[in-house]
Amino acid sequence: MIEIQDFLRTLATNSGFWNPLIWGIIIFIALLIAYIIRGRGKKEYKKQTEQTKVFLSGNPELEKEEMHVKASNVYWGFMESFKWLYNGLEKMHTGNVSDYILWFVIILGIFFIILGVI
Amino acid sequence: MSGMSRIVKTITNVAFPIVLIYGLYVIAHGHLTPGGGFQGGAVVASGLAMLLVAYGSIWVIGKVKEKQLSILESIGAIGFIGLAFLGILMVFIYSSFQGNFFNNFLINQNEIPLFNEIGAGLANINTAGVIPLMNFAVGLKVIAGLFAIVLVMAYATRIKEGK
Amino acid sequence: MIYNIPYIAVAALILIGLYAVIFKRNLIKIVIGITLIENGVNLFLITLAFREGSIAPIYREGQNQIMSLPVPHALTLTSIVIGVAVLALMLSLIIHLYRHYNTLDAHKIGREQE
Amino acid sequence: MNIIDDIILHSPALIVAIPLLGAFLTPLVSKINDKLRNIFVIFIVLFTSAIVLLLANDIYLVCGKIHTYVFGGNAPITEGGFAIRILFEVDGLNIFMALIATILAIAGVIYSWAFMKENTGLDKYYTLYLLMIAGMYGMILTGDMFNFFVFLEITSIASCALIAFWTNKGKAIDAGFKYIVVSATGALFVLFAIAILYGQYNALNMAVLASKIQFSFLDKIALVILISGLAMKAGIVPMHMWLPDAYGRAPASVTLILVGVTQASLYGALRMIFTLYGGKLTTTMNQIGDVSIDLNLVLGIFIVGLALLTIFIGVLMALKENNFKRMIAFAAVAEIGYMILAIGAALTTVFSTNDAGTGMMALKGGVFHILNDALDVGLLFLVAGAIYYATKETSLNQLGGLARNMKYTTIFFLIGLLAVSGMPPMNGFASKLIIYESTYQVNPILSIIAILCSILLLAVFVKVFHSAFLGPKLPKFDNVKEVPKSMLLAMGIIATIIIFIGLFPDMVVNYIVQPAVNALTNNSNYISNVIGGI
Repeated sequence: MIEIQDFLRTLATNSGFWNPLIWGIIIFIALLIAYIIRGRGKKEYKKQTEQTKVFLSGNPELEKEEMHVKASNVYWGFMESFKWLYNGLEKMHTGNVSDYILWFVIILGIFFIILGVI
Repeated sequence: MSGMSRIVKTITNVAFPIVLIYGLYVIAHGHLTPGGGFQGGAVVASGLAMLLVAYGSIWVIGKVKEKQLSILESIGAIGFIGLAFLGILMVFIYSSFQGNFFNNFLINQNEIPLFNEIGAGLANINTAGVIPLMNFAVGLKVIAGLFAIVLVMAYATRIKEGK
Repeated sequence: MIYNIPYIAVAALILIGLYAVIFKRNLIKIVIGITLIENGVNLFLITLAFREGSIAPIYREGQNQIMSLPVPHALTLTSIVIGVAVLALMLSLIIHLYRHYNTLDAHKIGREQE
Repeated sequence: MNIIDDIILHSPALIVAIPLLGAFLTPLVSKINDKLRNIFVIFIVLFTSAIVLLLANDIYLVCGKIHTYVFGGNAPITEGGFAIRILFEVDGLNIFMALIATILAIAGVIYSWAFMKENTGLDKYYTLYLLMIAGMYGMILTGDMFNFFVFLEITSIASCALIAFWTNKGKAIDAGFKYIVVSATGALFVLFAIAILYGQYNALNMAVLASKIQFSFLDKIALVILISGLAMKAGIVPMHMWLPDAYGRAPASVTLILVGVTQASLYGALRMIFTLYGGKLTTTMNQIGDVSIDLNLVLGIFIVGLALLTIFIGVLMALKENNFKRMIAFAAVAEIGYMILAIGAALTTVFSTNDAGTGMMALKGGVFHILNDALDVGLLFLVAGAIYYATKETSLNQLGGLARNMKYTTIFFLIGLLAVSGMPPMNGFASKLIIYESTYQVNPILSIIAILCSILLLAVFVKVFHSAFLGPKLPKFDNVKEVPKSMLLAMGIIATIIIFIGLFPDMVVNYIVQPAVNALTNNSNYISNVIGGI
C-alpha cells in the first residue's frame, strides 16, 4: 500500500529531478527576500489621497469600457510581424467539412507512401 | 404534411397488416432464419412510415405521441440489457450456475428443461435460449426508435411549411 | 478472377464516396458519399465471409455442408445498424441547418467568423 | 465480502453496462421528477466510479496483473479454436485511461446540474450523456477490435447529438454536423482496417491478432488506415479542424467528456501501435548502407513530425483566437501534440539496445501527460462554461474585470492556467519536464521547440487572464454573480486533483503511470493472458 514516505519522494528524470518540497522551500525563501525588499520601500505612500489617482500624462481619464485593453489588441505586434504565417493558416482553416476529409486523405496518402516506399 | 388520395389510403389499408405480420415474423424467427430484431423492426417501421405518408403526419400525431414512443424504446433497451444482466444475476437463483454478462442462461440447464432442444425443429421458438427474447426486445426498440425518427422528421417539415 | 470483382467494387464504392464527400458542396450529397463509403466497407466484410460453394449459415441437425462464415455477417449487420443511426442523425442535423441558413451549400455554412 | 469479490470479477462488464442501463432508465425516471433524475444520474456515475476504483485497486495490487472478462462464456477461445467471443481485457494502461474517464465523468455530471438547469429536453441530454460515458468506458476497456469500432461509433453518435444540443444556434448544429461527418468517415476507415485484419487472420481479438500478425503488405495498409483514422479522431494536425468547432460550440459539460473521448481515441492509436503491432515494431524495412531502418524508426519520425506540426499550429492559432472556448480548444490541440511528441520520441529509442532508458522515460512522460492534459484542459473548459453561464458571453473582446465578481472561478482559472502552461508546482510541469528531458536526449531541437511553444501557451492564457479577469470593472457586468455551488464543486474536484498530482508527482508516476508504461512495452504479457496454454 501507499506509505508516508512516498509523498516526499523526488521524481527522478534521466538527467534531472523534480521535488515540489524543495521547490516550495526555495520559493518561500524567495518570497521572504522579496518581502524584505518591499519593506525597505517608501514610507510616505498614503491611501485615498491624490497619490492613488490614475495619471495619464495629464489626459482626462477614459470611460471604464475604453480603459480595458481588448483581447484582440493584446498581441497586436506579434500578429502583425507574423502576418504571412497567419494568412497561410487562415487559408488552411476553411471551416468546410470537405476540406477536413481532404486533409485526412492527404495524410493517409503521405503515410502510405512513407511506409510503402521505405 | 397532409394525407394523400383515397387510392393510396386504400392500398395502405390493405398492405399495412401484411407488412406488419411479415415484420413480426422476421423478429420471431431471428434465431432460425436470416433476420432478427433489427431487420424485422425495420420492416414494421417502414410499414408505419407508409401509414405516415398515406395519412399525413397530423393524423398520425393525433394517434401516437413521440413521448410514448420514447418510453417504448427505453423499455426495449432496458429489456435487452436486463436479459444480459440476468446472466450474472442467475447465480442467486440457482446456485450451480456461474455465468458472465450476456450469458445465455436458459440453455443447457436442468432447472427448466424447456429450452434445451437445440436445432430440433425449424419452427420452434425455444431452440436458442435467451436469443429470441433479446430479439423481441431489440425489435421493440427498433420499431419505436425508427418510427420516432420518421415521425419527428415529418413533423419538422410541417413546421417549415407553416412558416 | 471472377472472385476479385467484389473487391474492385469495394474500392470503387469507397473512392466514389470519398469523391462525393470531398468535392461536392451540397450537404445531402456529402451524406450520400458517407453512405457509399459505408456500403463499400459492408460489401468488403460480406465478401470476406464467402467461401466457394457455401450455404447460408443456418444450423440444422444432421447437416454437413460448407457454410459461409457467420461472424462477418454479424459484423455487417451491426455496422448497418450503426449506419442507420448515423444517417438519421446527419439528416436531422441537415433539417436544422436548412432552417437556420436557408441553404444546403457547405461553403456558405462553414467558417467561424468572430 | 463475497459480493465485493463478485463485483470485481464482473467489473469490466458492469463499468460499461451500468451507465448504459442508467441511460435507458433516465427517460422513465425523468417522468417522475426532475430533481430525482439528476440525483439518479449522479448516483449512476458515482456507482460506476466506485466499481472502477475497486477494479483499479485489484489491478494495482499485483504487479502486471491483467483482468480478462469474457462475455457470454468462460473461456475466450471456443472448442474449435475460434476466438470469436467478445472479451474485455484490462491491464495497466486500460485502467489508467478508465481513471481519467472517471474523474471527467464525475466532474461533468455534477457540473451539468446547475449549468444545464435552464434548458429543456434534459431527459434526452442526460440519456445521451450517460451513453457517451458508457461508450468512452467501452472504448477504453475493450479487447476486441470490432467492439472497439462499435463503441467508437456509440460515442460519436452520442457526442454529436450533444454538440448540437443548443439547436437554436446555427453554429452549434454546424459543428455537430462536421463532427459526425469526420467521425463517421474515420470510424468507417477503422472498420475497413479491421476487416482487412480479419480477412487475413480470422480473428477480431486484439491479443490473438497480435500473436498472429505477420506484417505483410495488407497489414501495412491496415496500420496506415488505423493510425490515420484514430489520429483524426484524436485531433492531430492537420486533421484537427473539427476539434475547435466541436469543442467551441458544445455546452461546457459536454466538452469535458469530449476531451475524454479524444484521449480515448489516442489510447486506441497507442494500443494499435504498441500491442497489435508490438511484436513487429522492430521489423527491418530497408537497409541503407550500414543503417537498417526499422518500422519503429519510421513510425517514430513520422509521429514526431506530426507532433511538431500539432504543437506549433495549435499554439499559433490559439494566440490569434478571440473566442474563449475555441482558444482553449486550440490549446488542447497543442497539448495533444506534446503527448504524441513524447510517444514518437519513445518509439524511435525504446527498442534499441543502448538507449532504452530514454525511450521508457519519454513514454512515461507521454502517458503521464495524457492524465494531466485531460485534467488541465477540462478545468479550463469548465471555467469557460462558468463565465458563459454568468455573462452569456463567449467573445473575449467583450469580457473584462470578472475577477472582482467571481473570486473562486478566477482562482480555478489561475490553477488551470499554471497547469496547462507547465508552471511549477502544478501537474503539467512534472510531465512536461519529463518530456523535455527525454526528447532532449533524442534530439535537442525537439525539446527546444517544445519549450518555446510552452512559453507561447503561457502567453495565450495570460492574454485570457488579462482580458477576461483583470482590468476595470465593466458596468455591464455589475450584477454578475458567482456561479452556483455545483459548478464550483465540479471545478474544485478537478483543481484538487491537479494540485495533488502537482505536489506528489513521483507517487502518481510510480503507482499509476508505471504500470501503464509497462503494459505498453510488454505486449507478450497481454497476448499470453488470453491465449494461455495454447
